[in-house]
Amino acid sequence: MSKVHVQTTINGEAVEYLCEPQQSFLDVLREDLLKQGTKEGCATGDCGACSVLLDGRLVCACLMLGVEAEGRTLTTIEGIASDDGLHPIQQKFLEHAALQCGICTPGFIVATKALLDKNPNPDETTIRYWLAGNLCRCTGYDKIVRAVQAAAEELAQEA
Amino acid sequence: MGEFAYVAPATVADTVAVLEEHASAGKRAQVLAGGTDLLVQLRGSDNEPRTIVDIKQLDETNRLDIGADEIFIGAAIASAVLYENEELKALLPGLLESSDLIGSTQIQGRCTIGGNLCNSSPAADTTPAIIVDSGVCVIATNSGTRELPAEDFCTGVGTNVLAPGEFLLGLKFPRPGAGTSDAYLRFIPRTEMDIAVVGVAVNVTLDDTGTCTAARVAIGAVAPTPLMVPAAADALIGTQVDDDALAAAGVRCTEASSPISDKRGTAEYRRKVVAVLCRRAGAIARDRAMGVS
Amino acid sequence: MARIVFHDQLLPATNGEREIEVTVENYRDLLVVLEARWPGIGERLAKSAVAIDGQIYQDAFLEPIAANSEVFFMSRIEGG
Amino acid sequence: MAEAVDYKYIGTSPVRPDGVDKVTGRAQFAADQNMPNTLYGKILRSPHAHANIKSVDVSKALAMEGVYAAVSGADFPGGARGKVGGEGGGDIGDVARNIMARDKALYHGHAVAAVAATSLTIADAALAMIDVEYETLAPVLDVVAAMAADSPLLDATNFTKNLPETPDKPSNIASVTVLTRGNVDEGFEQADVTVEGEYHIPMAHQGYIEPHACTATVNEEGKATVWCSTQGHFEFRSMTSKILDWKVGDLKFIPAEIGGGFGGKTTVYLEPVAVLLSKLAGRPVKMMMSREEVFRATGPTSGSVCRVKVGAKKDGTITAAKAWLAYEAGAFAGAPIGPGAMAIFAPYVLENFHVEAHDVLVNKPKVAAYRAPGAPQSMHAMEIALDDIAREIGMDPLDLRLKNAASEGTRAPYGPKFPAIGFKECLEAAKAHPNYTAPVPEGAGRGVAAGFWFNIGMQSSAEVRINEDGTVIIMEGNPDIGGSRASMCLMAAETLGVDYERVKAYIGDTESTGFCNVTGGSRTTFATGMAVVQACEDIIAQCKARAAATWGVDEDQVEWEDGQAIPAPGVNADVTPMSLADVMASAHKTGGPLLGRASLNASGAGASFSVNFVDLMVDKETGKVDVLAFTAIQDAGTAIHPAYVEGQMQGGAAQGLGWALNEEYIYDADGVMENAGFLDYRVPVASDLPMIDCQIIEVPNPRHPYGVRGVGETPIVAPLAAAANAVRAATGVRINDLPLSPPNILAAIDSD
Repeated sequence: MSKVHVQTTINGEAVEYLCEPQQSFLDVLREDLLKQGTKEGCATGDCGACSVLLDGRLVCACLMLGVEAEGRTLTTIEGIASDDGLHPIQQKFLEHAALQCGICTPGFIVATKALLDKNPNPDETTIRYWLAGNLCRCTGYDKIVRAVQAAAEELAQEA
Repeated sequence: MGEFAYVAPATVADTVAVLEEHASAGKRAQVLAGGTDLLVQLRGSDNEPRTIVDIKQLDETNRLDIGADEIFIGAAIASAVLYENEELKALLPGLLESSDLIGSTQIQGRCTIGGNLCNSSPAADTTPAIIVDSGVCVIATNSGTRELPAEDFCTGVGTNVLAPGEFLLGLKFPRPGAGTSDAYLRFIPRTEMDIAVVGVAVNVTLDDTGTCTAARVAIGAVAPTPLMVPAAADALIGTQVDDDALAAAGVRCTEASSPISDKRGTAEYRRKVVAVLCRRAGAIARDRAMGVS
Repeated sequence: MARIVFHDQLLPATNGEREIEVTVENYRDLLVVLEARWPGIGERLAKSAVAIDGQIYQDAFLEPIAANSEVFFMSRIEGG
Repeated sequence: MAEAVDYKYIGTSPVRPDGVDKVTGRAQFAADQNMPNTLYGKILRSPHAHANIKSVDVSKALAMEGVYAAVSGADFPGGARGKVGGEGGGDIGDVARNIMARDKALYHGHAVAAVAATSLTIADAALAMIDVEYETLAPVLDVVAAMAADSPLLDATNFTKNLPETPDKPSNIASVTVLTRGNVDEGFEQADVTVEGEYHIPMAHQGYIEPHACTATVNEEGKATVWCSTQGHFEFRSMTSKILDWKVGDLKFIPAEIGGGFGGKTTVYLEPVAVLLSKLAGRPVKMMMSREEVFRATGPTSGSVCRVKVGAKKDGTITAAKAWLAYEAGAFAGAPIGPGAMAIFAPYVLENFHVEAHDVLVNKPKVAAYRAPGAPQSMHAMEIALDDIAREIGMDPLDLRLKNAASEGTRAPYGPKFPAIGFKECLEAAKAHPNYTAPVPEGAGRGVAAGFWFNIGMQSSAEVRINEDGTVIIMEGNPDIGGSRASMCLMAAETLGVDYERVKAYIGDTESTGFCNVTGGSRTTFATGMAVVQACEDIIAQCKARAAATWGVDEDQVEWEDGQAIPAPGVNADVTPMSLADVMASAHKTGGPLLGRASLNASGAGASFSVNFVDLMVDKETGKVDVLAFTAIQDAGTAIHPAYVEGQMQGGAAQGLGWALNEEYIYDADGVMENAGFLDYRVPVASDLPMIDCQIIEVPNPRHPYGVRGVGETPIVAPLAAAANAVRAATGVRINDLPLSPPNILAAIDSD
């Protein structure tokens, strides 16, 4: 099978790879590029564990072909923390015990980043609907919502 | 059995050529827009090799025009992009709501109303709204384009009028005038993330006295295709779109529906709820047309 | 004497006796006594949990059984 | 009842030790394991719910380019029947046949063959080349119909166990459990009111977000290393050894971070297959289930039919209760009927009762544990019956439960008397809770229910090592699903008297730490926590001895206080207290490194009770339910890390509500699950739920050094009936069956 050559940017770094035409970007990320912070929970766009930012917009890596990354800019969970340390969203998830098993956490953090980039001061309902595509089976979402609220406050103070 | 391939033609003509070439060679080709249905299919039972033809590189499929008389929405524009367009949201609130109901935030970042229509699911959220907003499908063909009212597009569960070699460029809508507005409501068991169990879109035009002079009603997930219900529209026209008229329109929707029982709901349930949603959506469309928010 | 109570599933093995009284030092000795009385019952008891004076043991062995102890055999409990 | 104690670290909620890796994507879950040269393993699954397997031919798959191994049932040892060790107690022969069918496919999705290939694409293609000849049989899908004498049989060698007389005909009923006390007929005669009902609950899945995955590598010496997602790697090793007939010592299991389990990762599915494929291929083999496979072929919890009759006097005293339970086991025996039967009446003082429970084979996946296995189904029935009684006699539902509540000394339905328990405390807290005293919102309904779980102890080991600088390493063997490392560190910090930040907890593999039973049964913080505390006490004893040697005094003249060895009161020694760091500084002179250890089979797990109440709004035209408010009250014994205790309560509430409202396995007539994905298996999403208010009650468990009871399972029990009771209150219509999905609610309203 002929593979396709792709040049893209992931977390600010130029990345090249060969992928099968029908391969999902999630498979490429995880199995070929070994950027495994992005998780697979369903591979059908129903759980949000593979949330990434495509040109700044929140998408599921499982619903995007590897070839579609050509010329685009992607951010994964590995690109959220900076050289200065954890992003405030990550810090608040820790402080608020907003994770239990942790498998959905990277997806939630990426989705939260997209939310707060767009809407720095979301109310609870907005947070819950924005994150409705991210399934968490451990927490009942309570502590996640609180962590997002706290992160929004923190970011507002920093700004 | 062939192999998978991916192409992203630069022009409409090239796209049509690729599609026709495959059709004439008996090889499978499939158009990729947002991919939110296609990738699920690849992952599931329909994983046969094919050529994936990406239409996102085309100018035409990315064109969004809000003209004095006409609105054009390219087939590759993601729902989230549409929803961020405040002008469009004010003009076609029901359509935009329907596109904002598809899947999650993540899915809205990719999915398109064109793809939603072409996937031709009976439960597609945007299709009833496209229909009531008098959407016209602009279809690229080997001889240019052809146009078709959206209500005539779907022919069955997962099937539509697109001939081999054709693809949807975008959708045209008449720009709604004063006194015209739309609404779409769907029923799902959760608050998000579900496929519509029932969907109803209503578009009404009211005159200065609040009397309905024109109406379109379409229902989803209650028949093999999204369905226009002229009888429901007739029940609204000439009325103040009051509770009685809405109830009558709801009954017409129930009568027009021929739902199945499946994992998402029973036929009986769908017949009842389509009437409820018709009433509720009709009231919203009425209030919007009257400028009541 | 300690009071020993068998759950219904054990009744076929105890000839229908639901409750007996014995004097033993600990659970291990109890098993010896019961096996002598009803040969083969030990295998069934190994699949049961046991409560000695209110404490549930999945795998009792040397737990003491006092003169006034209550011993209940019960279904094993699993968990998520 | 133990006194409430002021602790320094216990009861605080610091950041978990493994947290940073989990918020940055660094944490290694099972599917994140990578080795050079790895093949991908995939499983071919039965397209029939019930079929004889006439033949399986993998030769064409094996001949394909890029395919390195292919196996079917015939490649596995016959497998002696016998009990699975540890928790659960199923039959290992059944586990072996569940992970790879032999002569019969017993559910749609049952594994029949597997391949290992160089890519996922090739592996998929290879599966399509495997020839399986089936002879299809009528599927048995309904639990009650399955019990009928004329039902088709899943297993013609199954004779119902535990009947007074050995039956002469085989049946689909694997076993029967009976619990009785007093005389129910007389009890019902004393009753002023009786309520009766039949309650149906469909099969439901744990729905952990991480699909099962593992990587196995077998070297030329025949030794295997397996990375996997498991709640108990020691038990996975044991099962794999029995299924493959390998020596335990030839198998090393390394637990990856685990992305949720809730009981569903207490048994093997992939691991023995991966080991066998790797041995045959001579290369590492990685296997990852798809979400669809998780739904079709792992262990959900039993669907059930429960018939319950309860009688009470006008003053609320329950005089008799009777229950008949039938639980789906799935394809192999082992529905949680014992716990279901023992739990149903456990919260109440009851002189006359009779429970008969049936473990029934049906052509559905073999059930696995799911949070308080067996209790939610039966207690749903009882807690609805109590709600109906409360309404009939005009009593507040909390008062009715208080009137009958079990407390210390009450004889539990399963025999023993309860030690100190906190049920009454939970009920009193509920009555006083501002969410309960607040009026029910206009148009909404409020439902109340109680929950209960036994909790278990079992075997645990722990080591505590002190580094040269006095920092502390805990090594134990229970995969951390919900923050247990933090709890271990808190208990160690408290015991040793050192800062939480100076303690780190690690989960060892099967070769680097002592045996631990599964993370399950709410046992980890209780039992493994107990081992950690004992290992810390071992360290303290050693430190005292070292200090005594250093100071030239007797060991009993040294005490341990605030993380230091100090002279006992009255001991006249002019010495400097010795911290862990000080002891370590001279350890080379006083006996070498400090290593504390403990191993135990913990008993004394404390029963945990809960009370939940929920406010729901029902759209009477569509049957849709909105959850307005949820309050969970539970006795945790002692909350070691309160934020994670709340997390357990909130997560259990969400799972319970999901099961109550929309989650269900939907089957077609052929036994094919129609909703094997998160799109139509509808777990709650963030916008479905409100904040979940928690109140932790602390009635310490006297049998744990810090009073821990275990909290993980009880929370899922009460929401089912609480939701049903709220729907009753909101609509006036009693719906006995779950889920309370819109079509079901609307049908009930319209037929009322």
